Amino acid sequence: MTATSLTYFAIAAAQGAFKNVTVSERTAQAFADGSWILAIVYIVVALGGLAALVTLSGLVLIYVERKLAAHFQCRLGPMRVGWHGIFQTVADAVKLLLKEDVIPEKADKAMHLLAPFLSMMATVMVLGVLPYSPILQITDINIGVLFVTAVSGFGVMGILLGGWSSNNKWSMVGAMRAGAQIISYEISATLALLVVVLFSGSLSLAEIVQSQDAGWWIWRANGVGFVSFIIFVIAVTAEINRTPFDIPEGESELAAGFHTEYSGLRFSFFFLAEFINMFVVSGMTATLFLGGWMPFHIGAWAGFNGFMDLIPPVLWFTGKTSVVIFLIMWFRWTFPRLRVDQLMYLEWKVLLPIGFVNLFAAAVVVLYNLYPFPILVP
Amino acid sequence: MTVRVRTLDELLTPPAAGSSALSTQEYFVNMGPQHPIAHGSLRLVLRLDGETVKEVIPVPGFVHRGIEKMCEKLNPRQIIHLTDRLDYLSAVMNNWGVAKAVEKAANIETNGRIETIRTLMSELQRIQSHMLWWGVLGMDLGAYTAFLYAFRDREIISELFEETIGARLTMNYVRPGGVMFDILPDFQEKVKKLLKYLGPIIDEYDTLLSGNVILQERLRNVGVLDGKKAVALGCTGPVLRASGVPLDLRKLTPYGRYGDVEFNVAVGSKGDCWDRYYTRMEEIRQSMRIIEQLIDSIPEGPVNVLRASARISIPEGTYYDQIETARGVLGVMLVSDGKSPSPYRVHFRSPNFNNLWAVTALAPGWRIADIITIQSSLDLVIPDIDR
Amino acid sequence: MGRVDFNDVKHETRTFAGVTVPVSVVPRFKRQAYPTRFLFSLKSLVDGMRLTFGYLVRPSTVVTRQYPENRATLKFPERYRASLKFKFDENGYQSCNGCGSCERACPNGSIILETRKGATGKNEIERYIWRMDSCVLCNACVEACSFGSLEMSHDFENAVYDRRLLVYTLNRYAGPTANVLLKEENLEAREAMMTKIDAYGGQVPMNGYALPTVAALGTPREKAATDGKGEAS
Amino acid sequence: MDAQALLQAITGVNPAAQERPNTNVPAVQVPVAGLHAFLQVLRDDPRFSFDFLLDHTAIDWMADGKFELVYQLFSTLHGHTLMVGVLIEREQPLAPTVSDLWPIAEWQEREVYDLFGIPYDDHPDLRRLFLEDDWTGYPLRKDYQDKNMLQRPQ
Repeated sequence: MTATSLTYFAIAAAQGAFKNVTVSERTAQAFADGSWILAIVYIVVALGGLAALVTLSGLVLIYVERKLAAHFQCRLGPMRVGWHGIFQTVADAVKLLLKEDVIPEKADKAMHLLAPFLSMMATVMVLGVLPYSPILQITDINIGVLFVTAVSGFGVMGILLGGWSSNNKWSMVGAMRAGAQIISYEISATLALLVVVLFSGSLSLAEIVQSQDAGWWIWRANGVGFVSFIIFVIAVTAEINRTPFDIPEGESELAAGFHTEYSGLRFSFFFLAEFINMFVVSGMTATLFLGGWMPFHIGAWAGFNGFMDLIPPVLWFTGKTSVVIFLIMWFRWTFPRLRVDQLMYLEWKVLLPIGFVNLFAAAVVVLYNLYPFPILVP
Repeated sequence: MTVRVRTLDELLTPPAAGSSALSTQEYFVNMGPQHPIAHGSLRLVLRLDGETVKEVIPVPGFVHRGIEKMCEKLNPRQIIHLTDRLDYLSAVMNNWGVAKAVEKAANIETNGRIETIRTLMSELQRIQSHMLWWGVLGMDLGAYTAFLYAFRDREIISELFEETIGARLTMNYVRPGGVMFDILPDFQEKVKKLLKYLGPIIDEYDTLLSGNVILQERLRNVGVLDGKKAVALGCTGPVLRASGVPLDLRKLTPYGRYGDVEFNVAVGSKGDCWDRYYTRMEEIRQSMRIIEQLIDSIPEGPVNVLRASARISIPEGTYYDQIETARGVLGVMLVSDGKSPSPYRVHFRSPNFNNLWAVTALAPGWRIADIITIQSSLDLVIPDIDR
Repeated sequence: MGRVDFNDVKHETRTFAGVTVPVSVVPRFKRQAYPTRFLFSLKSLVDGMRLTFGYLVRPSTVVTRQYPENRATLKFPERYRASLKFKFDENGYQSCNGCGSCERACPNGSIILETRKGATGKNEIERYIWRMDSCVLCNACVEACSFGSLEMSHDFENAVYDRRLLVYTLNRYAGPTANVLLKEENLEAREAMMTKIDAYGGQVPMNGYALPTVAALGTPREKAATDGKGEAS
Repeated sequence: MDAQALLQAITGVNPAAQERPNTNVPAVQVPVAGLHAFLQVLRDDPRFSFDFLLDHTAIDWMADGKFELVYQLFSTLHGHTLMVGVLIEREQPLAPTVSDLWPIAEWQEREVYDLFGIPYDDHPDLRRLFLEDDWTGYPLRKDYQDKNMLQRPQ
């Protein structure tokens, strides 16, 4: 980092530049100012940025997953395409694009074609509300948390549809498992998320981030935040169907689960959706519990906080998201898979009660302002 | 005469939907022959009610090569190479099984060095086989890392075989009257190094999988096979021993050097998947114990008491001999008419063929995912079923 | 210490089938109160994660061997069996006299010998055909050969695009053994005894069918052996 | 019980049982009539208690026009083994099933049916095992011919 940018961020921090300005706000402002061209540029940049984010994070995550998996397992992983196989995912993507797109004869063709896009769409929509930095957010909905829950829950439609329309028993079983699993774990995830909503007093993601100015919720709430963090990570791992909760596609049980009958491009959509999903839920975890783009602040230690502000918010967000992604990958390459009834047991008999108790505790914490660095009532 | 020959199609008529509005229709699903759990080509036809398994119909035969028929045209030396292809993970033990049967039938006396080398190689192979099983069980249950750790460590034993025998899997090592190659001068040293390495590694396996609460819950009380039933179903090897029946031919009718060494037979107490799992883990440790005792006491002598061109003639009669492989009792029945150099009929009592049918008794009532667990815990090698 | 104590292997002696058998009863699950069980469960998960993390941060534990990049440094054990080869002495003479013991020892008919009467009236090898497509590399032929004419080589990269190309002629010339040849002092007379068979020096098509680049073989014995198999393409 | 005593006890139970020569295990030869009852005695009589059917297979004695069924029995109580041989006619063969005595016999008998074509009376599920349902011929019979069989030099 050069000295100039250091100074820039120092000044920006001093001037309170960490105030949220979303892309949609800028667009609206441009409209109001009558500069149509600027408004269109903003829209195009936003759309292009999303598309780039989907593609890039997909490619990078798949590569990272393969490399990490390899090194967890004493292997090297991809080494051939490019330096240390860095272009392996690109090569694979090209291969998938060129592969024949097989639709089973007895499948419901329209639904079969639609399912991967539904799955992908639900994921991409969440990307639009995630605050990557104070100035990098497509739009901030005042019910952002609710939106994310609703839309990501919609992703299961794609999986159900894909499994059902394939007209394959394995796909069907996988899809049904996915439906049961995702809907169940949504409850725990929402309960954990409500804790943060209680703390920050807002449903808007940008405001939730702003509320962690004096400390992230994971450590600032006397353990309550940490418990809900754990619950949230477990629940979202289940929601995105990753080991140890990958029973909808458990490859040794159901061949490939709901996407058994998919090939080529359409398979790659499911595949990509899984990885974007991972990015989304990690981003959400980071936003809710790890302060999103908010640098590491401790209460009112102005000097320390100012020093932390020198690191740009985007890096904070990326770093925190990466940590959660690493955690989820680490789970996958260590644990065996749960059985379907154990999965339900874990949700309904373990996570859910803990989640309720935790929510109650959070309410107490909020009510009596029991933070290590109490929020100063203005 | 009440013989009624059926076909598979007759069994697979789809059941009618239940009469009540809430009852669901049962359905058939083919698990295999091309399925990750098949570990080769085994077809399991499942009758399912939702996720619950009602019935399992194993349909073997996809790797049937007619080995018994082939043996009728080969001389005893040539038969050995076919036994590599029965249970390919216990190749040395299978070789030894036939060699031992031939030696008994033709009254061939071997010496201490031969028997020690055979015992050592068998135990190495048993460890290797159980390691592979451990990794595959991990993979079947979704822990892919275990699979690669197992292969990493198995490689060391494979390399030992490669150096001594020249092949890694289908070794064709034990011959009637001896073994094909003598051990290399640095063999003992390498085996000792291997044992030193394996001790902590097996503990590491315990940390990674055995101790893992998910795995424990997947295996605990799943697919309980009690001792009486296991005997009635003809199970042998770790499957039977996990049910608490200590049938181990190494103790029962000691052959090779097993009579001279101290080791325990690992047994389970309940006969569920966990017992089958941990019986094998314990067997690895016991095999290491056997190797430890034998590795420094290899007597001198020739490694084959017969010349390579010597004709082995089996006198007329019916001979049955058995050996404990990594998966159970391999019985070899040789029938000779005393005229031709090749036996009149050869039959292999393969451990996997007899262990397979336990799945029909164990699986009903469990979920699809438990079939995976049960199958993995039975540790089947498909070519040995089909022969 | 989780739910299962792995050191808790009970050593007993049991009588089974009239034999006293020392047994090790494998450990099973202990009864634990719910909170203890919960904590130990979490600990077991963390233990596993610590183990895998240990491997992640130690790149020295990587065991991958990058074939084919490491072709130059590949080492094979002396006894490694990958393909069958003829042994030739320093003059390029073979020691095989066509006795046929390898052919009889071969369990699946992968060796086909064509012999002829040589100039000295002895049997000598004309063609030594090795069918790699059916060979299982069991070493029986090498063992059976009393003259040490055969060996297993380390050439393991034998993949071809046509199965018929897996049939090899191992000898380089049709003719007598080194012993017979070396008795003959005259080099030209020696040469006269040998028929170079370059055409069959490498791969030959199976079953006598010609390939675009390889001439038809068609030995009568081979034809008889594979009659009615319909390998034509 | 050692081999000699075992064989004596068996001839006491079934006078038609003869000791089978040229084997390395205790072996008897019995007629097919009353085979099921005889095997049931072997299983249930506490002196024998052969509770483990290790193996069951057949031999095709084509020259004699006979099939021989071979049962390998083992007792987990006494630890003795016994080979029981039964000759049946090669033309129109029929054998009694023992799958009600030892459940594993169900599949071992299916294998014999599949490869030898010996049908079993009262067998609960007599099907082809390895080969397809519409396979013609029984491969382990000595007269089975297949054009893909290797003609190798003897």
